Amino acid sequence: MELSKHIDTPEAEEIDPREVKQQLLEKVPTKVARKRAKQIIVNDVREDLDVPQIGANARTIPGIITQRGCTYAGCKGVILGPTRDIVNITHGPIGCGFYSWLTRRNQTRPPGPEDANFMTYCFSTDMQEEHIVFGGEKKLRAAVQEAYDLFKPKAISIFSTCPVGLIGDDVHSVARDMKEQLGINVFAFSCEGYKGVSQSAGHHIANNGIFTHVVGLNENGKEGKFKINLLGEYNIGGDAFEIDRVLEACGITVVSTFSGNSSYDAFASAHTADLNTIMCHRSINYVAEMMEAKFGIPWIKINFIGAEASAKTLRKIANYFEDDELKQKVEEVIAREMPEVIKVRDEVRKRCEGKVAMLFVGGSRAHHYQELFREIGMQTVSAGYEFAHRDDYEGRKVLPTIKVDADSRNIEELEVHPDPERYRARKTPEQIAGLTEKGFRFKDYDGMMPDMAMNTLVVDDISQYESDRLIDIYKPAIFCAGIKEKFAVQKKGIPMKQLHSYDSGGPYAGFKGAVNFYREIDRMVNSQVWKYLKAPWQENPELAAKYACD
Amino acid sequence: MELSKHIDTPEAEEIDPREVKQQLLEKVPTKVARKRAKQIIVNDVREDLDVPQIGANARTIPGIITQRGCTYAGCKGVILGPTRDIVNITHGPIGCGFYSWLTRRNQTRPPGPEDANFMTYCFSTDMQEEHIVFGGEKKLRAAVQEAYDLFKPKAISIFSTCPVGLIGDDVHSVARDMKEQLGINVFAFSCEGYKGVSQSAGHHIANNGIFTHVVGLNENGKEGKFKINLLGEYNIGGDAFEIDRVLEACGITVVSTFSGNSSYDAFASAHTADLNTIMCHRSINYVAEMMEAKFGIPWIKINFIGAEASAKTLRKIANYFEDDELKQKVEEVIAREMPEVIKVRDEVRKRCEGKVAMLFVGGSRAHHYQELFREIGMQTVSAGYEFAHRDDYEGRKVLPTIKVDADSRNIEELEVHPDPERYRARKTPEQIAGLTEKGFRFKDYDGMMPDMAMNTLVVDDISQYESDRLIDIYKPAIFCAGIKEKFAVQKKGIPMKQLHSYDSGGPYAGFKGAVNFYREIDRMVNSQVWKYLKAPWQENPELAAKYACD
Amino acid sequence: MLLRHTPKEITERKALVINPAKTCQPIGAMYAALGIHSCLPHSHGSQGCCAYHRSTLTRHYKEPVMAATSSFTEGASVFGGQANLVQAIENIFTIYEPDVIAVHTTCLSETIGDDIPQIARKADADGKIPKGKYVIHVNTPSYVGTHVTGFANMTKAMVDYFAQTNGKRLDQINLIPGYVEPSDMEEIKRIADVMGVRTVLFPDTSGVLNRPQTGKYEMFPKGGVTVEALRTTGSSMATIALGPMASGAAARALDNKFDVPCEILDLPIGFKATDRFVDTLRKTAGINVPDSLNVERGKLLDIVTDMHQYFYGRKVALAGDPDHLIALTEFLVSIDMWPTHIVTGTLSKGFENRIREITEHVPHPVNVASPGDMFLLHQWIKNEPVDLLMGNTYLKYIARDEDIPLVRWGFPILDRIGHSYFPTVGYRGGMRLLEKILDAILDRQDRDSPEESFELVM
Amino acid sequence: MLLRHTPKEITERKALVINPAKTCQPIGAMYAALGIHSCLPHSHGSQGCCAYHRSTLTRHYKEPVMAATSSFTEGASVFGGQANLVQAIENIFTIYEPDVIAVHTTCLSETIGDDIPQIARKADADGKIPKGKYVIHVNTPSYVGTHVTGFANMTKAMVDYFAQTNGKRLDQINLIPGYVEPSDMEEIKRIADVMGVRTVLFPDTSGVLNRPQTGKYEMFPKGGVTVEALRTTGSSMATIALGPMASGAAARALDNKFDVPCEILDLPIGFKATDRFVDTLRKTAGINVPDSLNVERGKLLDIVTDMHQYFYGRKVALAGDPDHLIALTEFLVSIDMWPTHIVTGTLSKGFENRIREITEHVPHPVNVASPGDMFLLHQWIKNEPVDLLMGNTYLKYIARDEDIPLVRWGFPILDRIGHSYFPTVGYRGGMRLLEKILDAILDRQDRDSPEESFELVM
Repeated sequence: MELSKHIDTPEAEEIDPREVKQQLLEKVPTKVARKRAKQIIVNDVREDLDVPQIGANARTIPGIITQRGCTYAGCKGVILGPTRDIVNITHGPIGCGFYSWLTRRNQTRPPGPEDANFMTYCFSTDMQEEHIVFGGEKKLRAAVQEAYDLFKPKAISIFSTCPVGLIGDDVHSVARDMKEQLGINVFAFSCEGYKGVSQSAGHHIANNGIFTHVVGLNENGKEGKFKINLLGEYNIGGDAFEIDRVLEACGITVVSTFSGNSSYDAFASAHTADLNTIMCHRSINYVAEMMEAKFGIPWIKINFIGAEASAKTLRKIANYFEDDELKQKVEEVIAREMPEVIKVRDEVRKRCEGKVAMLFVGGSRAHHYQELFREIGMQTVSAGYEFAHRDDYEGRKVLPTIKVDADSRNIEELEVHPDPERYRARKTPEQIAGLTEKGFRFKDYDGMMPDMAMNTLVVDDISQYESDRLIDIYKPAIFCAGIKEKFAVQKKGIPMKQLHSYDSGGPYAGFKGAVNFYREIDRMVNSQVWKYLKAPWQENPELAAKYACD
Repeated sequence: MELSKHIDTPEAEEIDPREVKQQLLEKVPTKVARKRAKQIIVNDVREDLDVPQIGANARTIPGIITQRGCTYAGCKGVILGPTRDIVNITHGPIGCGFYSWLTRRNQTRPPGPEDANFMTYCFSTDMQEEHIVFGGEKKLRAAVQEAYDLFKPKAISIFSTCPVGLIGDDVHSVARDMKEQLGINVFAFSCEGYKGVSQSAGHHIANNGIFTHVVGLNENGKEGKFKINLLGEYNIGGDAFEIDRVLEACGITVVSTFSGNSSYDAFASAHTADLNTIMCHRSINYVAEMMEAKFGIPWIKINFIGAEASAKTLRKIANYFEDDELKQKVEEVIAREMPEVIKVRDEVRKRCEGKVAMLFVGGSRAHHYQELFREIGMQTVSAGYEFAHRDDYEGRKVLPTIKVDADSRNIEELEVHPDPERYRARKTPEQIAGLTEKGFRFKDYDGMMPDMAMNTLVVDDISQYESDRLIDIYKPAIFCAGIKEKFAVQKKGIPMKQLHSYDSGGPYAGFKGAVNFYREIDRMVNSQVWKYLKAPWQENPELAAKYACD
Repeated sequence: MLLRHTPKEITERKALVINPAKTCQPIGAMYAALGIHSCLPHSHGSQGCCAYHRSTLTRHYKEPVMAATSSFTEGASVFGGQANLVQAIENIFTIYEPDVIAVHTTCLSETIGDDIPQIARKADADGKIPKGKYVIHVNTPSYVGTHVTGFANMTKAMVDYFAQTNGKRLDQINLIPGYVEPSDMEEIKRIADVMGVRTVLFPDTSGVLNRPQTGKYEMFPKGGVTVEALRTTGSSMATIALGPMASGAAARALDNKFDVPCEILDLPIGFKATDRFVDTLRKTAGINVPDSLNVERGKLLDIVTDMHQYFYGRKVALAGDPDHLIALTEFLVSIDMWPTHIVTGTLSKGFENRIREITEHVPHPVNVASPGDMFLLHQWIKNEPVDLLMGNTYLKYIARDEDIPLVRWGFPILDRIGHSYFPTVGYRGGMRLLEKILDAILDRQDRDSPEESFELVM
Repeated sequence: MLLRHTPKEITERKALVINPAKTCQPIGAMYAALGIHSCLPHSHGSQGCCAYHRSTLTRHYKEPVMAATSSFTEGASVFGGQANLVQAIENIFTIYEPDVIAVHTTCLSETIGDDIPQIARKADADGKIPKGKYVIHVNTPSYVGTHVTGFANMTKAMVDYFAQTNGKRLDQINLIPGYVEPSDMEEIKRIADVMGVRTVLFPDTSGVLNRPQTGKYEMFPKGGVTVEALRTTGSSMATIALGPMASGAAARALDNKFDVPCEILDLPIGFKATDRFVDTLRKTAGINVPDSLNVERGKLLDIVTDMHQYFYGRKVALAGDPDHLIALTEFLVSIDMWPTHIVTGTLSKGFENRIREITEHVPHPVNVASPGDMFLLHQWIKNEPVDLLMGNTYLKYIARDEDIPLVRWGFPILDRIGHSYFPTVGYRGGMRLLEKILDAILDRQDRDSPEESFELVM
């Protein structure tokens, strides 16, 4: 893999990223340019994987066409969206509920046909003007009651949209009252869209809520010898199914997944796991921190995107448990899965080697998917996150140096103490020291930039204008982002892969997922259809009229 | 029913059919006019149901656009078409086989999923020029062999198309040889398209063939107390299924049906029945005659088109068997079926009473369906057959007076003698006399004309031009004919019902069939869609431009 | 089952909407604004609104959908969004260079009460609006009305901001197409062209949201009604507005401000409504209907009479917007189909009465709800099954659970293409609708018929 | 199973054709003749041929199809059909009053060797052919070639009988559309119109076999190429023939007799073949391609790039006529679909090679048969299943037995409407084809996907 870490396509090499940066900034107003300059960084990996500081988790400038969504989207859409047995009621005008209805391709598989699955439903209080004027709490109570009467769910949750905060509806007291009244768990999220600077704030609010209201309520979690939680995996296109398949084959038990294909009871029993593994560092690392503080569960960063990464991840988990049988089982599984992966990878690599990719998406995928591209010989010349923070770019070592700005300050940080009864350190300090000695790393995330080639261009919260210019300059073989970017990119004749929804594809995690992704990228970058965009008379417009007309 | 026997719609009454006849003839060349004059008759029913003589079963005049098809169509398409377990091979160029492939809506229901059903297949020798020049027998033999090797059918039949007769392929000797060689029944039909003057000749050739090659080969026919054959019922749209349902309910056993939903074995055991009942007099009465001569099975004319007619038919069969239990069962069935019929009939009649119909189709339906129209109060002002003979118009009593012309002479008449072993008169002369005394009628068919109102117009082998004129003159509420006529009629804004294929409808036989037909006609003649054919600006073209343009 | 928790028994709901048959105002305003040439819609609120609207429109049209946002933060929500909007205006005109910025508000900015015109004046005063460029606005609080209202309001804003007159009447007619597909707007223009009538059609998303793949991306493509054309609408001889809810407001505004008389008609879906449109155009312009239109009409009627047996008596459940449902219901009734359950999430007075009129002779009870939701529609269907569903993609969950064929129609259609290229308005559109309906019905018959009645000819 | 006797194991057949993928010459001649204005096709043979051809064409078009017959009897078959034809000519001109009678022969009259020109001369001599009326003919023995041959021959007869020249070249181009739908002929004309090229298109069944329902029946409707127009074809500057098999003969005849140079192209199905048609038209007429056509093209390619993941690698089985199959196969390959089994009943030399060329890069073996039948196609499918079937209505039996979606295309289509109104040629036609293909594929996915992967957005 090392080899492919620097770009060897001449075209790309001839491009000076510093110049590119200038070009991205020259047209925009000075104030904007000054701000954007901090978020557009030419990558430069020094020893100890030091990289330049990047501006991240900062406000998007008004009028700049951004990829970003809002806090509600991060809370209700991303984190709670995949929960199938909680009735998620949006408190607000109809739109927010409508737009977050089934649009994310989180897959879920209830145990049986009788079991709860509310993901196909959209629940809203559909606030009208009178509620804005006179308050919406009454309607919210009634809505919760109606939801209960109709569905008798295990739990009901409430999501605040922009106006709710402004008019001062106390959604939490409504939740408390209804919880008491109905005897089921009811909890609310103050995830108004205007909070924070991106979805990221919503993830935080959502995870705090789940941790506060659900985690720890169920002592009868899944049993197993090697029990882990899978954090930050949302089962887009079935990723979590593939990961479960692989872990199960290794004899590792997933007590709960946050929150792909999740269930309320699994959330509630998360504290019974012995290890927290983090897929998407951005959206959930703080939950792992809190679980360690409260229940004594250590956490590690893992990555199932990429076959090599998946293998590495399995070994890492096995090493954590320090169990030879498990280590051997893991090797068996890897040995069983890799041949097919290698077969397809090498075949596809023949056709993709040296092609150039760009990734601007999410809070971890812009990083993880570089791995998959690398496996088929494709270079990432430019990448960036939509809503990540500095530690996701530069690594956790910069955490102490991140200053909390006004926007972040408003997102509640929970203070967590060890649980008097249930705190149980899964590893003694000695064990931890021992493991660390062997090079095992806890709470490790070095970020995206150290993992990227020199002189690649890292752009945080990229704008439509910037991506448009980047494509003109680099002419990548493929561009990865979200639905809003897809067709503008493709209109330029560049295939565009969605890495939020995976378009219609997936799973891409694990071993089978890697194979799917290789094939998908092969289809996209090697399809003939892109050659036909110009008509013959546009290619050769000369007019050799064969026969003169009188 | 009597009442509705004369037309009481003023419009229709004001029209003088003699004048209409003149109008139909005035434009056509004299020679044609002279010929057609004999086939266009103003109905005039005298005592003893005497009616004027009509020209029928005569050649169609070249260049006149006719409804008629050919002898091959009558033989392969109509009679053998509905046979599911015989592999019917068309010997000729590809067209004839292709056009007669699945286009007639004969329904068939093999006993089980494993049982033979070749109706969905088209088999042809696909003659090429070399076969026309050097003869096609060799290819025909090979085709029969290939069909046998692939399908191992009970029987294979061969149909001659026009060129076959001309080039002198001896299909019958091929059939004989292959029969011997393969040890299954193989027989051929000399049903070249140019024979006779219409499909009718083909029916005759087909039925002669079945009688000669199949009937009598199987002594193990269906058992039952009251055993009949149903002749001239082709199960279009499932008619035979409904008839079977009704007969079964009465305890009457159908040994064989010619040839709707038929099977080879049933044909072969037809001679074990005790009564032949004839639906379509035209296409098959001679088979009944032959079966009586050879096996001693009497025959009667029946009609299941129309609820009243169906009831009458059941009673007639019961009377034939002179069995009180059967008579009682029949009355029970009628009593059970009629209420629903009457309910729908009366409801529909409200909307259809007095409307006018025209029927030009087939060899019996133009007659039978008048009954159904009558039941909902609709008058038939003009009707005619496509390929029937004088007896179908004027009644069997004219049979002795019909002279056989050149075209008919070429259609073989079988000479039939009592079967030495198997002839068994089902009724003694005394019994027959006794029944006749009670008014029971054998071999009875009075024809269509005596059953039609005075001054209605009867047109044999109607031409496109004539029907076009008739519609302009009578403006009927509905016109019934075949697919070739359908859209020309509808383009005139008149709903058109196919009475060959039933369009997409049926069954129309028996009691449930009557209900279907009432509803279908109600839909057609009372639909609003016919009112919208003209646009508003065509209705009122005046231009009251609201605002002047500068 | 995908909607396994939907009970057959119907209980009253006062507070909870489940599976809405509507969405909020701003998306309608954004869609309408995309129908102005070289216009960048701008969402004055938090980022999410803009992101959601762009995503939904993109999934429906499979086209670039560009729009900007004021990116409200908590601060802005407290102190007001003036600074955000002024900065946005500067950035947009500097970086994206549209001719027009069309601002619509959100529940957020409406709740805090931002005064857009005042902010726009401020931006202008600060020199943030280049010469010959425009900032227009409309108030679209998400808690009032629905996406249809937003479309209507933005369309009216085009009149409020641009329409003028010098008193002299121009030989042209204003056409307001309603909240329909780009292909429909194209077809409405084509019909007027065929009739030789000069028209200004607005908004006009054709060429914007059904653009070609050329290997070249244009931020502002050729399509859309130009500001110049909008200016002349005050001088047109008349306005024909299609769809009272979506187009009525703009038409009335032109009447009130410039005495441009208006005819407000149903959407031209089906031959009856199309007849009224064509006849009104004919009378208004004082011209004759060319034969080619009669031929189109006749072809539509030919399908109706040829295939009537397949339409007759089929029960249909519909979900959509009032303008669409009224026209479609009339169409279905006119070919002897039986609309049975009809739901719109949009509150529309007169809607139910209009539907009752149209379905007066349908020989069975008809369920109508305005506003209602798809949860209710599903419950109705469980109580009275239908042969066909017509409505947006969200109906596919009902279609699969109840095994009923679905004809996709309306907004949004997220899982099939064609709607943005092939119209369902006009006579040709009617032909397309009938083909879709027949395909759905006949495919089902082919699937379900016993082998003996599997039909070759249909 | 509907085709329960079809074995998976394939055995050689030398003599027996089962479930043909073709029919006989005369029907093609009749269809072509209907493309002449005020022409009554006449079948010189026994009644059945005419009845069968009219029935089949009627079921396909759901339109009146008028044609006359010589109504041979046994006598005529022995002594020849002269008397019949002469009488027919008299009756037809007297009663139906067409401008042209287009006689085609049958296996019967060919076997007995009737000499049509001689008979026509006789009729003329006897004064049975009014001034200014025409009797044209073509020999179409059913035992030679197929329906495609018949179409080609009758089209050539139009040249043989009517084409003239006074040496002076006219500023127009002959367009021979091939054995396609009326809607396709209309679309081909429209494309030429849009390009501003004056053309004579023949035959032209548009307006004849897709006529409006007006409540008025016309024996000879407005449509069809006029005799006057056909006369000028000898003076045109060039001929563009679409579909070598169906249109080549007429084009070459014009070249041979009048030195009208010709370009013989594939049917314009899909963007590549349409590009060649448009580019040839451009070069031949020496004009520029208007942007509106580039936009149509770009819309087609937009569907291709937007939905590529649903096309890629889908295996397709095709049955049809050589001209159609060549163009469709190229189209499918160009969007990365994988034609797998291809059958035509029509013998066409070069066909297999052409298909092999086109499918060269399809990564799996391709079965091709010319001539072959649908029985063989079905056996191939049993051995190598496919995702999609494309062909005429008779494929529905295979589709149901094997549970494979079917896109109806070609001739005859007896159980769906739309084909006669909406073209599948040109860029727009390509869009329609892709929509049909996507509907088939996505409907199947919606039907078969497990609940957890039932997709809202596709």
